[in-house]
Amino acid sequence: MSTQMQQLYQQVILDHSRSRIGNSALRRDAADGPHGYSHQVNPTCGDEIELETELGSDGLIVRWTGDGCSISMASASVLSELAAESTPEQMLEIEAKFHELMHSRGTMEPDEEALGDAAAFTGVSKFPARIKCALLAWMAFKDALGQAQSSLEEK
Amino acid sequence: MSTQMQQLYQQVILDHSRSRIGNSALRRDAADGPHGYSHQVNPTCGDEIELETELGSDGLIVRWTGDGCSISMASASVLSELAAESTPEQMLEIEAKFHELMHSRGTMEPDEEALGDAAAFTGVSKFPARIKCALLAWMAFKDALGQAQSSLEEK
Amino acid sequence: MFARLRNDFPILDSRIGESPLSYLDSGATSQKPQCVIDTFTEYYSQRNAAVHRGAHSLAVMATDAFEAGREAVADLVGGAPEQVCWTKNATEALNIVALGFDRAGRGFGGPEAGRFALGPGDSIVVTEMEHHANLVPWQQLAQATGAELRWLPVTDGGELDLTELNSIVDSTTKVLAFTHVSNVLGTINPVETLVARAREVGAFVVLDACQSVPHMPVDFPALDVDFAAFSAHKALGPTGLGVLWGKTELLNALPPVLTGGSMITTVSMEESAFMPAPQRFEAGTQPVAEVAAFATALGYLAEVGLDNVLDHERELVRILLDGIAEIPGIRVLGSAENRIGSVAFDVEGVHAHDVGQYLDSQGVAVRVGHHCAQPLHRRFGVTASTRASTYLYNDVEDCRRFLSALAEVRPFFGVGEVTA
Amino acid sequence: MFARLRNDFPILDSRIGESPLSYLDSGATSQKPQCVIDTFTEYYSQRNAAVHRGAHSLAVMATDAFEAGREAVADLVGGAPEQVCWTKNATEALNIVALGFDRAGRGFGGPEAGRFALGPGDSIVVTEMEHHANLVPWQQLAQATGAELRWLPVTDGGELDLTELNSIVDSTTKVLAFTHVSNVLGTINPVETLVARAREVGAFVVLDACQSVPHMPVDFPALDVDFAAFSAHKALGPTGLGVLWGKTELLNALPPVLTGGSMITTVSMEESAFMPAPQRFEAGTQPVAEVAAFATALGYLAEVGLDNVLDHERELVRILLDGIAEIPGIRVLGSAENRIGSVAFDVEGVHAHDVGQYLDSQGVAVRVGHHCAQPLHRRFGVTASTRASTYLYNDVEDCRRFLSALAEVRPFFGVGEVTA
Ligand SMILES: Cc1ncc(COP(=O)(O)O)c(C=O)c1O
Ligand SMILES: Cc1ncc(COP(=O)(O)O)c(C=O)c1O
Repeated sequence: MSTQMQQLYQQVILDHSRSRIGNSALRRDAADGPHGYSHQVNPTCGDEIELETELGSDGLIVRWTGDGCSISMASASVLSELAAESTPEQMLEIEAKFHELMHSRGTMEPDEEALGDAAAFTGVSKFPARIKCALLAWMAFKDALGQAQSSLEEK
Repeated sequence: MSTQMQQLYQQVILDHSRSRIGNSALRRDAADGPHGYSHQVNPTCGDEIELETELGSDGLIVRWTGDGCSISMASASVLSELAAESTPEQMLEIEAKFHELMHSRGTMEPDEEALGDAAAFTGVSKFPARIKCALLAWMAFKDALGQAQSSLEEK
Repeated sequence: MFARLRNDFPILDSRIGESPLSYLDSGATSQKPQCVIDTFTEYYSQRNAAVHRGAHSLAVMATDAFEAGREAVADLVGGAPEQVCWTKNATEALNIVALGFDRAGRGFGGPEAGRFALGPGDSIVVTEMEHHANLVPWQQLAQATGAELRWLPVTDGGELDLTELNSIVDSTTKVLAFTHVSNVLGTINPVETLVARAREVGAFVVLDACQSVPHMPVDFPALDVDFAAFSAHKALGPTGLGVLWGKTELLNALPPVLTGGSMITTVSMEESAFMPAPQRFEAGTQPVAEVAAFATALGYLAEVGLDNVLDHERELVRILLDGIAEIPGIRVLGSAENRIGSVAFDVEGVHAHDVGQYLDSQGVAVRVGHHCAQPLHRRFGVTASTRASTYLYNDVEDCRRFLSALAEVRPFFGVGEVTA
Repeated sequence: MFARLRNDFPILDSRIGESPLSYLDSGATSQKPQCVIDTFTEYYSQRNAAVHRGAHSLAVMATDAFEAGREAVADLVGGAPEQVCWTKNATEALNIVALGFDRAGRGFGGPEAGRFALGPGDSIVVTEMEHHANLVPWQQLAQATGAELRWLPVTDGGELDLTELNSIVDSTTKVLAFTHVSNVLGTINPVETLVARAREVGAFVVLDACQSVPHMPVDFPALDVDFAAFSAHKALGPTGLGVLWGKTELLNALPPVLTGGSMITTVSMEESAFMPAPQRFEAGTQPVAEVAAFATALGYLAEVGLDNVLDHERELVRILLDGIAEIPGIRVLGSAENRIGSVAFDVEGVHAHDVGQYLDSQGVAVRVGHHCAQPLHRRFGVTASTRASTYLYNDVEDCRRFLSALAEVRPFFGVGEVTA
């Protein structure tokens, strides 16, 4: 087994791809707080994710459902875990760091403190065809969060 | 000067391209006998010819106007000369022979007796880009003659 | 014979990491023999010029190569050279037909083109196993004209379900467009039955021959289709070249979509007149080097013999199917007997992307995803599958390496019983 | 520097009969340096695969090459890589814009695309010096929509006549489409003036950059055009590849014309959704090897420097014009000072076809005919002309050989005074 494969499929990733934190029915307009929704598709493979963010009274909540490879599912799970511990602003910072890491083609050291389990995706950046998989949930998150925040402002 | 060039531009051809037998105003519906008309264009270069055939009481008459290279103009001239001495049936035979000669890529001996001055175009068959030039008037002739003959039948 | 052929394909000597390459992705695009590669060098070093527009010697040589390509295609699939129109790929060819029908209904092409006009009350029939290239253009045509889009469903066994053929293809049907061979399932469809029904109702038949022409003997006039499309790159030829084949009379009546230089007879500022086929569909500078290279590819294919290619692939696909049957947790999509050497499958518990990644780490190149056939995947209840597709240069060793790598996939991802 | 470059082009060592080749037909298509030819060999021997659709290593390498090509184009003409859409040639690129406008007016692309809709009362403006590729598609659009087609005339000197610019391009004008450089006259048009007028009336600007991009520095964002098109084959690149460049927002709003695989996000049997640019315009398998080769060509061009290319061609065209002026009975079409190295002319008493044939017998390759610009030829009272067009690999010797052969043309055909 090549070490590249082991770097790509870190145990953390395989675990998250099975446990799938945040993977639960969406509430859409039944949500309690200001919320946003995004549907993202990876046209290459048809993988998709539906993700919603809610600015709950206890903080940020992420719910998602989706169908995709271990990388994309694990990424959504890690994202949901991080969201539960972070403010929207912190999440946007993490998103930016994660985005940069994914496009580094394996040349960057991950900021493990900020990224938490998301640092395990460092190996993905060496597989250009898989970067989209890792970013799919994050794209949905950024989009949905933007909506939640603007619906908050409107109120 | 290459011999191929001399074969292409036989003196007969250069002479015909200047004397232009049959090159005269078309009469169209003012023609006396059954007649046909054809307009042919070589899209490659924009060369064109308008040609009419009339089944006159003294025999076949060809009139044409056109704008084109020495090969196409000489070909129309030779055609007109032959038409004046031939029946429609003979001309169709000559046309078939000429067509075959043009597509022979220089591998055929011309039937000089049947083709007359048209035999001088043998060299053209070695220049694929010029075959259309040599055939333009003949295509128009075939088309126009067909019309003249069917208008004769209708009468 | 086939053992020797492999040496003609330089890329097959590549290594992927530490593993030799087993290329099982010819359904997406084929590899090229050295002679095809050499044609590019030869063409650009000796006879490159713009075709059909020049009297100079290079232009004549280029034009000869270009027109010889049409003859090579006509030799392969039947018909006359003028029935062969060059496109950039099969997708363009299919679009030219669908968009030509659209234009015909808007008055382009005059009364001659009237036969292609569609409107509300008319129907267009495709199948549920179409590649997007032979589906989306027809959706667009339906949207543009108000015609209804219908489709023939697919059975669990991955064949066309023809039980309702006579009610789906009925007197309203103007076009029946379907694939000769499924690019996912490998199923060879019964062209004769479908054409016969189309003839009964007077519908035009458009055949997507992308997966048939490279892999089996095909004769368009014998199949009596009206239009057909395929791509050079799947048949040992280069990228950037496709073929639209059609009946001469229909091609000459179909309004062109792309217009410009080299397809006109006369142009004034106000209007233009178009040449007959094939030129009317070949606006602008054509892929001339590609045509020359494709002619070489077709010569190579003809020498091998398409019947031999089909036999060879059928041997390989037997090995693949038998081998896969022994690996737990793999579901093959479709089970048609009449097929080419292509197999798509779902690995229980492991997403196709991950399957493909693992196989790649073992040097085995397969395709993963929906293979541009989302509706068909939906039909089988998956969003993506893994496809192994063979060609004349594959051998038993490729199959063996694929099978042993595939057996390791579920263990690697920790699903199912661990096999060793 | 330019003396050395010539050796990079293997075809230039050819002999035509007994004569060495002087290739003066780069306006039609350019020759290719060895490095571009080698890219085909390298691509097909090492990294050929279908792009964007596979996880395997070859597919990743192919995708990298494909996307790097966009970057090379963006480096050359400005803008971001996503503004570069691959087409089969410039003609397709121009058609995609014109046909996209047509579809926009029929409800395709939704409200976003409404800005492109045309109808009766609107006008489309072109010029009298357009190549058919930038004329016929607009005629078709006018016919389809009921919009009026207008054109800017050409002066005796071969420049755009802008005296009526403000009345020809007026508040009804939705599109102003014109060529950056005339492929017949070599004239470089005043893009700034035309764009400024288009901006005043709110018209979209479509630039045919076929003859500018290969021969001079061009910066589309600086010129502020909305869409631009050019072909790889005229810029040292391969056949079978063109570029549609556009402003991102406009590209994303323009409805695609060719539909199928790899340009969709989701497809059901009933409907499909399309990707943003550039993919929305890239249906089906793309000319990937061609893109790789074009990237090499652009690297080569960048190294030479487009400003140097322009200077070099201007030196050569001076020699051509001065030399032609000394030969009796030759009328040059157009006399613009601001030009590239291309000259078209009429030989009194000898048809262009015959001129070209004679020059070819002396090893000099030129183009004869209407050069896909019939209206412009009509403007100058001829149906055909002979064109000598230079590129970076031409030298003074080519010019000299051309001139001495040209001087023999009228004597050979027995017209005019016999010169020796
Ligand atoms: C000014 C101009 N526009 C458009 C074209 C068409 O380019 P292509 O034939 O590569 O599509 C050409 C070249 O033929 C040209 O010179
Ligand atoms: C059945 C089928 N139809 C159409 C296509 C489209 O071919 P291309 O992408 O070469 O246009 C393909 C291949 O991708 C195919 O397999």
